[in-house]
Amino acid sequence: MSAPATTVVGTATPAHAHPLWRRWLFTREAAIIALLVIVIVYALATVRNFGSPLTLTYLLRDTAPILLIALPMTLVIVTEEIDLSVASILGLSSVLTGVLTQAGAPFPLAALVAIVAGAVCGVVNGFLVTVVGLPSLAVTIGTLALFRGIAVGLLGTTAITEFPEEWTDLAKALIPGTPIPVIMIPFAILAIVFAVLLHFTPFGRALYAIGLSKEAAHFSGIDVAKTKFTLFVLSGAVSGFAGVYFTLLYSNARGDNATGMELQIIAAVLLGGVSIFGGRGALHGVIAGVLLIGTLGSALRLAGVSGEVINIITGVLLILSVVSAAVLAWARGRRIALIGRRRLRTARAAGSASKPLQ
Amino acid sequence: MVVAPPESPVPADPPSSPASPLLELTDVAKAFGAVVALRSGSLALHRGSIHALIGENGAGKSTLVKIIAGLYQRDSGGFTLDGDEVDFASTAQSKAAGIAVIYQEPTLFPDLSVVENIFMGRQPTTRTGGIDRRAMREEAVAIFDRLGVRIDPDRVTDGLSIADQQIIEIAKAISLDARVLIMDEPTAALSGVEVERLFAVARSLRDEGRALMFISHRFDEVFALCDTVTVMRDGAYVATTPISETTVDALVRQMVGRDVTDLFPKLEAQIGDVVLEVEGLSRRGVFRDITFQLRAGEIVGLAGLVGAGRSEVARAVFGVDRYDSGSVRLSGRALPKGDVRAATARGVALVPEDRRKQGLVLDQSVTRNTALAIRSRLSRWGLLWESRETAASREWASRLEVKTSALDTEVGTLSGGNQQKVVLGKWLATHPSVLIVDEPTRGIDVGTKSEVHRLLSQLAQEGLAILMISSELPEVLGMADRVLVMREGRITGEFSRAEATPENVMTAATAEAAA
Amino acid sequence: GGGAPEGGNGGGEGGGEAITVTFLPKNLGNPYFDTSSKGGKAAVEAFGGAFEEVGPTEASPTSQVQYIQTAAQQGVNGLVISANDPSALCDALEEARSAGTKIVTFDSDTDPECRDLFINQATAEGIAKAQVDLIAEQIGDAGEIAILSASANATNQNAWIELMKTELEANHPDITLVDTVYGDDDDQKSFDQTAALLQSHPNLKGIISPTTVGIAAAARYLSTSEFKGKVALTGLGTPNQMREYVEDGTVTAFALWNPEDLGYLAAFAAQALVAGDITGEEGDSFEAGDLGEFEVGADGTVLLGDPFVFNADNIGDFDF
Amino acid sequence: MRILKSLLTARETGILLALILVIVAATVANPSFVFSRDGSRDLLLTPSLLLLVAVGQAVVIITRNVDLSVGSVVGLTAYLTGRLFIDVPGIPPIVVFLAGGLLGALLGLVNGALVAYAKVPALVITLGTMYIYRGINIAWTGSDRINASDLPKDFRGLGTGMFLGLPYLTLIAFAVLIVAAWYLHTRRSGRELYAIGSDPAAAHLYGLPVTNRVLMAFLVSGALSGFAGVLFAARYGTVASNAGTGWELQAIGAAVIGGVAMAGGAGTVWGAAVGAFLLLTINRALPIIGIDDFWQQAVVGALIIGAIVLDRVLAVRRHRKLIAEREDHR
Ligand SMILES: Nc1ncnc2c1ncn2[C@@H]1O[C@H](COP(=O)(O)OP(=O)(O)OP(=O)(O)O)[C@@H](O)[C@H]1O
Ligand SMILES: Nc1ncnc2c1ncn2[C@@H]1O[C@H](COP(=O)(O)OP(=O)(O)OP(=O)(O)O)[C@@H](O)[C@H]1O
Ligand SMILES: [Mg+2]
Ligand SMILES: [Mg+2]
Repeated sequence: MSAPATTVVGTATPAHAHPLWRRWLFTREAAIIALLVIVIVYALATVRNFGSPLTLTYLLRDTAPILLIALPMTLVIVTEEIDLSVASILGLSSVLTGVLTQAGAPFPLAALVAIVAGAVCGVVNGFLVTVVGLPSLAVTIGTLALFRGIAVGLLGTTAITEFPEEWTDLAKALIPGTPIPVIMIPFAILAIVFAVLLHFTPFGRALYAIGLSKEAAHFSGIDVAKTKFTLFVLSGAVSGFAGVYFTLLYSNARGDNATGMELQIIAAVLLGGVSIFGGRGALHGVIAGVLLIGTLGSALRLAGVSGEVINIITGVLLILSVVSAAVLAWARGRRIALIGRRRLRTARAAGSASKPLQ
Repeated sequence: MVVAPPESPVPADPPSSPASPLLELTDVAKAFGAVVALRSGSLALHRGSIHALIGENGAGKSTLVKIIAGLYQRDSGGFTLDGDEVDFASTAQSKAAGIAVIYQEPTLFPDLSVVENIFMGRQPTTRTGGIDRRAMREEAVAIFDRLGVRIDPDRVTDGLSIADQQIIEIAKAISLDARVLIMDEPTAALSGVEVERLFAVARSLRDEGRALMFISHRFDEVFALCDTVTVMRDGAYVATTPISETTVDALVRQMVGRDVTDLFPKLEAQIGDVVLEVEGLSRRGVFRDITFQLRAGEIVGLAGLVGAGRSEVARAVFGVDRYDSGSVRLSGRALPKGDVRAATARGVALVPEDRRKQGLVLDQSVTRNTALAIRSRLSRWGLLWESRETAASREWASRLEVKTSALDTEVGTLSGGNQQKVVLGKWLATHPSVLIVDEPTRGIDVGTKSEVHRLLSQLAQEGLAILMISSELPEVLGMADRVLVMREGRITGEFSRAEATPENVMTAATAEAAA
Repeated sequence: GGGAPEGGNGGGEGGGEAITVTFLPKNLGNPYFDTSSKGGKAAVEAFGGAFEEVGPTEASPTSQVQYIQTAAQQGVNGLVISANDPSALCDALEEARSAGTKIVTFDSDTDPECRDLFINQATAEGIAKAQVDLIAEQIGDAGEIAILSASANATNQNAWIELMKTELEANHPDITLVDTVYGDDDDQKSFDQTAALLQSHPNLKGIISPTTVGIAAAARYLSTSEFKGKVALTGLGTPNQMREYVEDGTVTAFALWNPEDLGYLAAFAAQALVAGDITGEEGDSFEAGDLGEFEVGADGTVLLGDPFVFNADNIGDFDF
Repeated sequence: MRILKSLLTARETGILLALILVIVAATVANPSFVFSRDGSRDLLLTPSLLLLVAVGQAVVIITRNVDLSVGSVVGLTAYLTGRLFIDVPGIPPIVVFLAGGLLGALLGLVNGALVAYAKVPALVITLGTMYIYRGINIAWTGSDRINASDLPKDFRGLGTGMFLGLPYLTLIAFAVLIVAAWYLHTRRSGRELYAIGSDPAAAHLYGLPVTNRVLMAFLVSGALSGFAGVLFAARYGTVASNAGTGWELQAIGAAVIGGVAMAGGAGTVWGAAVGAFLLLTINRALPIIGIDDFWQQAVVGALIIGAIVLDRVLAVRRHRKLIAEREDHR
């Protein structure tokens, strides 16, 4: 491969060094999507009952909370922050939905309050991170315990299981004529909103810039604190919504709902190609990452392989994905260094040819 | 100092010394990624001598130092210590070989005490192998006494002034008891008394037969302390001369490499109305009572020593930093405090001093970087399409003659000069009426430098008001219609183009009595 | 298990395919359920079906849902489940039923409309009375007692606790129930809860722990504490876990049914449902291998029998 | 005088006072919280296991890393302990201790190697290994469990027994704590851990062996967790596949509450130890003071947040003071 010549930019300078298909195909996202397709095809061929529409229904239904929360989580990680408290917010929202419903509040009101409470949790996180200036890892480890603690404290280990039937049915309903649960409609809307936000708006550009260089972003007129604050609130609100859905899906409001889900979400987001160092990643990769873990779990359970193997595979995939990213970055560095060395040689050749001071 | 035509021809090859040098670098090269920092550096340090290394910003001095320290590994060239070829894989190895280095930027552990910072990694131990804290403390105190400074050895280094941090760096190097002591701009943040103390210590070390190297941008210091001087330019060795056989003029010529006047194609511009008014701007501990005006078509130079607080003023005006009191007005209307967005929208632009950290998102493409500050303007109905960013980027990259193979090349892989052009393009794309440039030509090659100068001149002619911060006196004198001088956070002088002589400006920038 | 004849009922439907039965306990790694699954496996082998056991590692209803769904997807013929929550599992179970799976609950029931049959280890009244009688006898029918339960919304435990309260009020006026704490069927938590109980109630005379995990953890704590022999402990436990503490005098007597029989019966009930021999109506009756014939009672419930009391004299005869 | 002053102003002292306050409050509400044989024993015994894990976690956090896999390591080694006693009848407990520590160290080494060599953030790596180790544990344990009767009596005695009025477990934990504190305070390599966490780039510039030290920190964390796993078996007697679940957050919480900064470079293992005691003592004290123990986790969360906010406020104040001092000097 010969590097194209470096020239003064003019109308002939290409906008991109590589053609579109290469830019799309040789990416982490494409690799994850390919892996997902391979897993699906393999499972269809070898796992009994995997092809039934029920599989798709259950898969989408159960992974919906992860899919939903992965959207704002992607944005948060792109700005080089993290939110470990999402599953606790989900739990708290679930408990609030239950407690309010039990106290006789109309369900839509209960749900709304729960979502607002999620957003308020996000405000707490955002405040501590952006105004007080604490690292989000430490903050959200604290609020992970705090929000979960409030949820468990409110309800103990009892559960509230009585919800209006029309709502629980709605949560489990399918889009008529398809095996796709209706929760995929709000998810699709949110996914589009988040994808547009991240990839096609000035706000999205700001997120990547913050993730790669906070300082340069600040110097470019990006309000780093405000942007991050917004993201934490979004993350809280979406987690609150996921909590309402979770409650309806399992007709069950408990303090310990979705315990540990934050790690599944983060694992899926990182697997989908988002860099933990911020500034890199795309939403289609993340969605593929969530579905990949979900599909693997579903196929393995159907094949009678027990849950622990799914854990092991998730862990291995996660580590492989970050280590491979590190190796790729190292290789890229080597390639760039080669360019530098070549430049060095030409520079020295030129330098010895014309000594300016003679 | 006076910029004058050359007096004597300059030797182009390293001199062959009678006594064999203690440390010698020959034709060393180093590239960072795609950026070539050092093309061919050569240097010979002798026992019992203090050797000056000078060169413009970005000439590669610090890179050379870091290669000696073992922090970077050279790509090619020779490196001998006491006649033996060496290859340091880490700074631990160079330390073990008796080389102490004071880096340009202080590098301390903020959470650890002053004493621990000095001895980290080689603390004195008791017989049982435990750290001998008492011995360590006593030794630190002894070094501080020798340097004549008073710093609480038990406090953490977090929050120390740059000067105190620099003194700890010096103490660290002295405590090593090394054969070779390299100092990269150790005096940049020190006061006159502190500098004298440091020099006294340096001379005594020299008299003990050690080899010292001293990097500084201040010629008076070079002439006061050193016995030999090596000049570098654009990553390459230029000349080595005994200090007694050279003059400031000769050194400047060697550093710049061509007639100084060629560099500054100052065009006559029509000076218009006041655009920017800064009044009584203060920020505790950084700058105080800064007042100046900027007119359309005018280039105002802001001179001063490193650390005078010029960048901080620029950042406060632009809104990157907050300030405590004072006001900034643009075309008569107040500019809100600490709001970069508003400043940009109103037509202020800042090309920051550190382009790699502040100016650019290195891992992003030329396109993304050029469009970053105008991303909202490029969007339609809130949506931003890549094609519009590409068009804007192509326009500015071609106007500024950026050299790259494609517009989606990551800027981190461009050369320093091209990176600087991208930063300029990014801010010119906002169509500013006030442009603040902070060290616009730091670390870029001579050709690109004059391109930048020509561009700034043209922009002024088109009616832009330009505030140019620069540590290079010739650049300030050559380009500015008016020169402001800062020292220790205050404006200590203002000169018209006619009044501004190197002597005037240097006096305002350094004089102790002027306070 | 025994060699109960398969008879002709296996081939009644399904056209020769072996009946598949999946056991879904509250959680894995619980010796009580290990034993019930052992019985279930023996029964399924006896009638020539395919046995499988799946389950979450932590006892929570939401994690059980996934396993119910998988069973439905696999088209399992019979699902035998001990429910972590009476209503949270209902929807999933309904879906499984509409996919053709027969649902048998055992040990801990769901709402009756969500399953076909419930295999009751003993009547709730019988269990409650047995434990109250044991503790009354051990503490001389007077003093403070406390209950260490599983999770706060475990159906069966809660029902028992209610009945125990009624029984105490009615027949043991001098015994006061001062506290009910929850160990969540987690060994470590139950252990720590015991410690907390003893400390918060210095006058405590006895503890009832109607869960095998709880009673074993409590016994372990008591056996090394100053309260050993001073605070009585009884409840529901397995002989293997409790043997040591009965022998060292920490515990005098405790109760349980035979979980192996429970699993065995549940498996046969599932088989009878799948084969179409019964529908779960009151009055239906079916053959359960070695255990003989059982009849379906009210609310689709099948009763295994009365709880059995273990003490130093008889504990040596059991191994589960 | 100097020592007294630094002792009084130390971050650890504050948290110690909080601990004493909790104990006093609980004892006033119910004297047997301290003044009974079981009360005083449990006061010391319950936090001892967490203390070990928290000390290891503190060492890792001091280097500006984090180890999320400790809970899984505890689970694995606890089960290993049981298996060894079952499969190798008559095995001396000391061998089991060594095996547990060794397995833990090995698992820690895997973490450390991935973090130090692949230069991937510890959060991601240990999140991955947390899943993997737990998965291996469940796969190995299945629905099996170790029962108290599987373990030799004298081994279990370690979990509850006393020596000179102090539980063995506490003695072991304190011994480890003292060694760790001594090491971090007086050994060069110990101080280097602080330097690395304080500023990794500067550590590189100093030529400190960053890779080795990070590797070592993870190894220590793994080994201590392994050790805690063995003691878990001794204390609780029953080991199922979920042993140690959630301990990672408790250990991090203990360290953070005790003043170990997540940003590295600051804090002591003493602080982490007091943090561990505070966490679990609050846990036991809440019901006695009359607060439902369901609120325990919320209290933990509030404590963590309070601790990091406090640290931040103190740092900002110190910074302001220093700048003001400098201003005066001018
Ligand atoms: N780590 C790095 N990566 C990329 N480029 C670098 C790096 N370090 C230095 N450079 C580039 O190498 C060139 C030489 O830098 P160097 O710091 O050696 O200059 P210098 O002579 O010390 O300048 P100054 O007087 O400003 O300290 C500059 O163009 C700089 O931008
Ligand atoms: N990290 C810091 N901590 C304390 N004081 C600082 C720090 N950085 C800068 N200062 C102070 O701020 C003032 C201005 O520093 P700075 O070096 O940026 O000035 P400058 O005139 O822009 O110099 P340069 O030529 O490098 O651009 C100095 O008095 C310096 O001591
Ligand atoms: Mg330099
Ligand atoms: Mg500056």
